[in-house]
Amino acid sequence: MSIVALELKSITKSFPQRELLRGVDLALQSSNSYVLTGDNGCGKTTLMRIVAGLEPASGGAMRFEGVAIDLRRYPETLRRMLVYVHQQPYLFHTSIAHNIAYGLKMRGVPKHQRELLVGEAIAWAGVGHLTDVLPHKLSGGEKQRVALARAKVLRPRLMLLDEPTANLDSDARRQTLALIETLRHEDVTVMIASHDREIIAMPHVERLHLEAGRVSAA
Amino acid sequence: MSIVALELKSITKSFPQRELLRGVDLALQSSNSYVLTGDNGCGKTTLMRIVAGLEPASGGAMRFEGVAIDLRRYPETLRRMLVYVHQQPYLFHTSIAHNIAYGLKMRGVPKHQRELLVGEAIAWAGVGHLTDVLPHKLSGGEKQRVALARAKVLRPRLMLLDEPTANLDSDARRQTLALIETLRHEDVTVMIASHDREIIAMPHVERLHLEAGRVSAA
Amino acid sequence: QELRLGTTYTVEDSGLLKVLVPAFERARSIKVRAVLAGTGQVLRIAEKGDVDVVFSHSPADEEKFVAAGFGVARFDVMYNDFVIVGPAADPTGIRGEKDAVGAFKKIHARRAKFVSRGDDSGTHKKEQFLWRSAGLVPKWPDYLSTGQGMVRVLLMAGELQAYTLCDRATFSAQRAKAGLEILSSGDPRLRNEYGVIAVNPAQHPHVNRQGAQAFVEWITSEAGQHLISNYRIGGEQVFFPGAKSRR
Amino acid sequence: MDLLEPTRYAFYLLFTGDPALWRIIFTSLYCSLAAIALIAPPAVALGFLIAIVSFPGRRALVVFSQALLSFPTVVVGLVIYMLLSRQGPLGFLKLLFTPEAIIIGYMVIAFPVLVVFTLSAVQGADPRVHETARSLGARRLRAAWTTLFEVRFGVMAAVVNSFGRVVSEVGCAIMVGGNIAGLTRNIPTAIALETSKGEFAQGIALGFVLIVLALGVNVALSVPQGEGGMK
Amino acid sequence: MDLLEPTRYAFYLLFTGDPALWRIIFTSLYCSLAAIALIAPPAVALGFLIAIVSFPGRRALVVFSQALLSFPTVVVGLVIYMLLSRQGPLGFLKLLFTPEAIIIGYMVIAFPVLVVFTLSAVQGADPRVHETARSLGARRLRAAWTTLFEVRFGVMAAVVNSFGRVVSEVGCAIMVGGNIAGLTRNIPTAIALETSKGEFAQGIALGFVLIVLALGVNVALSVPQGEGGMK
Ligand SMILES: Nc1ncnc2c1ncn2[C@@H]1O[C@H](COP(=O)(O)OP(=O)(O)OP(=O)(O)O)[C@@H](O)[C@H]1O
Ligand SMILES: Nc1ncnc2c1ncn2[C@@H]1O[C@H](COP(=O)(O)OP(=O)(O)OP(=O)(O)O)[C@@H](O)[C@H]1O
Ligand SMILES: [Mg+2]
Ligand SMILES: [Mg+2]
Repeated sequence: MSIVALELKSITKSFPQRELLRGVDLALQSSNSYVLTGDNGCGKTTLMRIVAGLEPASGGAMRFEGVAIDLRRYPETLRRMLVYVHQQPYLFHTSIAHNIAYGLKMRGVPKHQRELLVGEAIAWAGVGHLTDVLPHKLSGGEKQRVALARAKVLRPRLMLLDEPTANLDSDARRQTLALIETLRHEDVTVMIASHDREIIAMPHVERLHLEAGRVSAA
Repeated sequence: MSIVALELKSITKSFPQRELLRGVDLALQSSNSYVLTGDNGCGKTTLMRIVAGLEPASGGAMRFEGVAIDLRRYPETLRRMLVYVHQQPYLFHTSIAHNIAYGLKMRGVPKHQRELLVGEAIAWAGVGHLTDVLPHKLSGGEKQRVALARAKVLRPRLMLLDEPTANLDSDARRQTLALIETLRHEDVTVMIASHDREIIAMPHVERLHLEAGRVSAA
Repeated sequence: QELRLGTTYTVEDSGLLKVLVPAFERARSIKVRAVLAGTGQVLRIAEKGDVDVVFSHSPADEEKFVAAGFGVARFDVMYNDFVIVGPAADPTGIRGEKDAVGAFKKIHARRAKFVSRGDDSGTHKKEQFLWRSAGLVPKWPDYLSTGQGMVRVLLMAGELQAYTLCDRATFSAQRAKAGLEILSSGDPRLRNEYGVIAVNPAQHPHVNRQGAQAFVEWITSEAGQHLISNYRIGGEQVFFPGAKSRR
Repeated sequence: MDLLEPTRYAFYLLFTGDPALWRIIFTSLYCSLAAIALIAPPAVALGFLIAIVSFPGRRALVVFSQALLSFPTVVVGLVIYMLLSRQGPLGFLKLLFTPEAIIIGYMVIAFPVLVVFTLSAVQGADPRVHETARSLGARRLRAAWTTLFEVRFGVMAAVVNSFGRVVSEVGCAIMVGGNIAGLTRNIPTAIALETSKGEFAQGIALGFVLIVLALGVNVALSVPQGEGGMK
Repeated sequence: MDLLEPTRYAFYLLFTGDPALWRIIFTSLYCSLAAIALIAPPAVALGFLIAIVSFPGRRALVVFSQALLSFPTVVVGLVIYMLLSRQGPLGFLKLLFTPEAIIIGYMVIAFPVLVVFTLSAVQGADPRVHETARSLGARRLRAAWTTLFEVRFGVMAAVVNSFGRVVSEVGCAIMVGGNIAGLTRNIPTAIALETSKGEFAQGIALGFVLIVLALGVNVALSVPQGEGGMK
């Protein structure tokens, strides 16, 4: 029994000078993992940002778990159901723990539970020895790990990961692959934009290819 | 006849809370290519930034092409001989062409020659169709390509590339590998910090490994 | 060489300065730069030699200024008078009171609203003199010490429907706006004297001695005095020539 | 002219608790802090909105707000005076020549300052700040708060600047407050008075007192400003 | 009180080229623009330096500069007056009651404003800007210039703010300029004069004239400010 988590219908995006997305049709099955490939600048990031409600589409329709989403008035509830991790993540200039706790706080998770979850996430990201370092001092890979942990801890219905392994070392990359595997079993739908061959080659990960403004299964 | 381009002697870097580099010894032969590997946060970026004069070392000595460099009074002339490309490059909020021309202007390259070189570099980076897009609107991969082109056009004696392929698609990655190959023949020494297996596996690229604050050939 | 004339806002506000300065400039071919400031401030900058001649109305301070050697001599130029003004309703009943000190006593007795300049200006000095003459210390909640110029104090008094002491020229000019009436006037103690002083070249050799001398001579001369007595605000004469034959 | 003596005397009065001086200081602080506290929230919110929402005429609005920084405070005072005057439309409130009238004037003066500098701070912020907050589930208001917190250095500079503007201005305070001793006289209007009396040294001494106070307020405000914004 | 009539009259004088009014406007613009042009380069440079160089006491210096924003302009005027007075140490320059004296005062007033807001803008800049410039071979000065150009929105806000401060202030201009008709009378001191005469409507009309001028200056300044800083 496969439910459609996300459905996109002829999503377009154009700039004054060019048409980037020319009608993207897409259906992500619930609890499946997808990798979105395509050349630099083909529109992967843009597509994910549209889905996450961070950027307006020029046209098209979207349904999430069967419900039609008005892309011009992106519903607040949907924001709580999915999470987008930037290609170059931004960490708030506070502390690693505060960064990871942020989304939990927004969801009203009580303090003691939050602390537990944050502790686990910090350990997962392997930055336990850096808790008193200001987040913007972290190395590229460390930042990416923290951002991943910050998203993972929210257990959303849909995760949009933009090049999550770009700066990761081999350990962290392996761990991320494992995370994707785990999420599949935890009923989380995952879409990853990536150029990483290891991710593209993963079993149980369906490949979507974005080219000339359209998505095709590859 | 192999000349030493860069020599580091017991470079250290410590923060109040921890010691990151514990005595890095290193000798890069002129016109050779090196890849620096190591876990996230092991200090690759920090080491390259010290060499580029962007960050002070806590201790140690450096020689460039035989000349001792005072790391506390980093010489201006050296800045013109090497170039560092950030792990997450920054493009000035002007135009792609201005970004690529910047270093050339600093070196007093005359306008007509500059225009020629910039044109070539834009074509190399594959962003010819984006010349009227503001640089900060470019995609992650496009930014990285422009930053690479911006450095390449300067033909420095030493290039320090921090994860240059992290966001690149397969074409651009191939092109970058080709660039590294070309630079080797053009008498440019290259040091690359990378987790990219393709780069690590390149022939003619010597591998250096940074672990526990020290560098070893691997 | 231009002449720097230090004068108070009251002179400028009445519009008289705009008549006197061009006339003097034409008569003596001397360019005048009028520096405007509060009374105390004018004397202070004159003391430091930053103006050449002073035209103000605080006789006591002016005498002190000359006595201290900062000025050559003080000459009377003109006078008008102060009037005690207040709301038409006149809650303390001083209307028609000829004795200014008596009027002040009544105001004090009723603890009526009174707005004071409170800025050590000639007007304020006069007010203090009247309180002293009445043997009173003006200090009650509705006695407001404001530290502002005459017009603003008059308008404040209008806003608050309070009493105040005002020179006739300013009152004539602002009567409509203030919405107050003259309730007591005519006491000889209410006379408001304007004087002119050339800054002492012995103290400040750089001052424009000839210019200052010329101004003092001209304003106390027939021509200057004539201009003053012909000056009108709304058809009313507000300044009276007061130059005695120069000693 | 001797500055040392009056300055020493001013601080002597300060520390011996001279009630007249302390009353002046209190009025200065009360009016300026109350005005900033009241106007900062809406002004900062507006500056934030102008920075992140793009709409036609936005650029013109920004330039216009900047031009408002050149509006002389005495003119603000004049307009408010006319509104609060007995014959004015708000005369029935009987606010003229009260500290509350000064507060109203200060709010008007501080408003464009806060808007322009919040705008400028948010403008300079990384757009990912707001996006990250939204993407992690923050509602609009909360995301705005997070963004402002990230650029707190700039926002506090806006607050500090608006405080500096109002606490040192004299035109509006004297116009609507009336410089009444013991009620609406504050430090700048007291300085104006000393100046008009020719007591220049006294005026300067009061200026020093104001600077010391401002320093205190700025130190207090700089605690939340923190090192966070420092890179 | 009728505002329309005096305002219409003020603009009528403006367009019919009333020499007295234009003289006042000229003095306002000349003094404020000259002062900003002279003081902006060193002040911006200092703000930049404080932002990027870290040294002990830096934080205290920042807080102190911010406190200087609260310094009443009339006190600046008093101090400069005492320096330029014939008896003062600089009396021999004969600058008192000249437009040049006003320019000096304006420079002093604008200085901390420019420093604090340049500092705040540079502080908010991405540290990679400076690094990228240096790494591409820019010398210190050029890299500083590049950084300032990247945060031009903030730097221009600093300039615009300092212009707004000086062009609308009255305390210093009246103190060192003397409010001399045809020489040192500018728009705010003319407003002060009108106000002291009770001609409130005239004062407000002049305020509108000033706003229109400021708008012109800001539009001119906003051309280099550009959309670049807008995200
Ligand atoms: N305002 C604009 N006008 C024109 N083109 C724009 C504008 N903004 C963005 N673009 C272009 O649209 C494309 C957006 O690409 P996007 O970031 O979605 O690519 P991507 O597939 O994620 O690439 P990468 O693999 O490099 O991350 C880029 O080519 C960018 O230059
Ligand atoms: N002020 C500081 N105090 C303590 N630790 C710091 C400070 N600044 C940076 N660090 C730490 O020093 C390390 C710097 O690592 P660097 O950026 O050089 O790593 P890297 O090898 O480039 O990693 P990556 O592969 O992720 O890019 C990080 O672990 C970072 O958290
Ligand atoms: Mg992308
Ligand atoms: Mg790194």
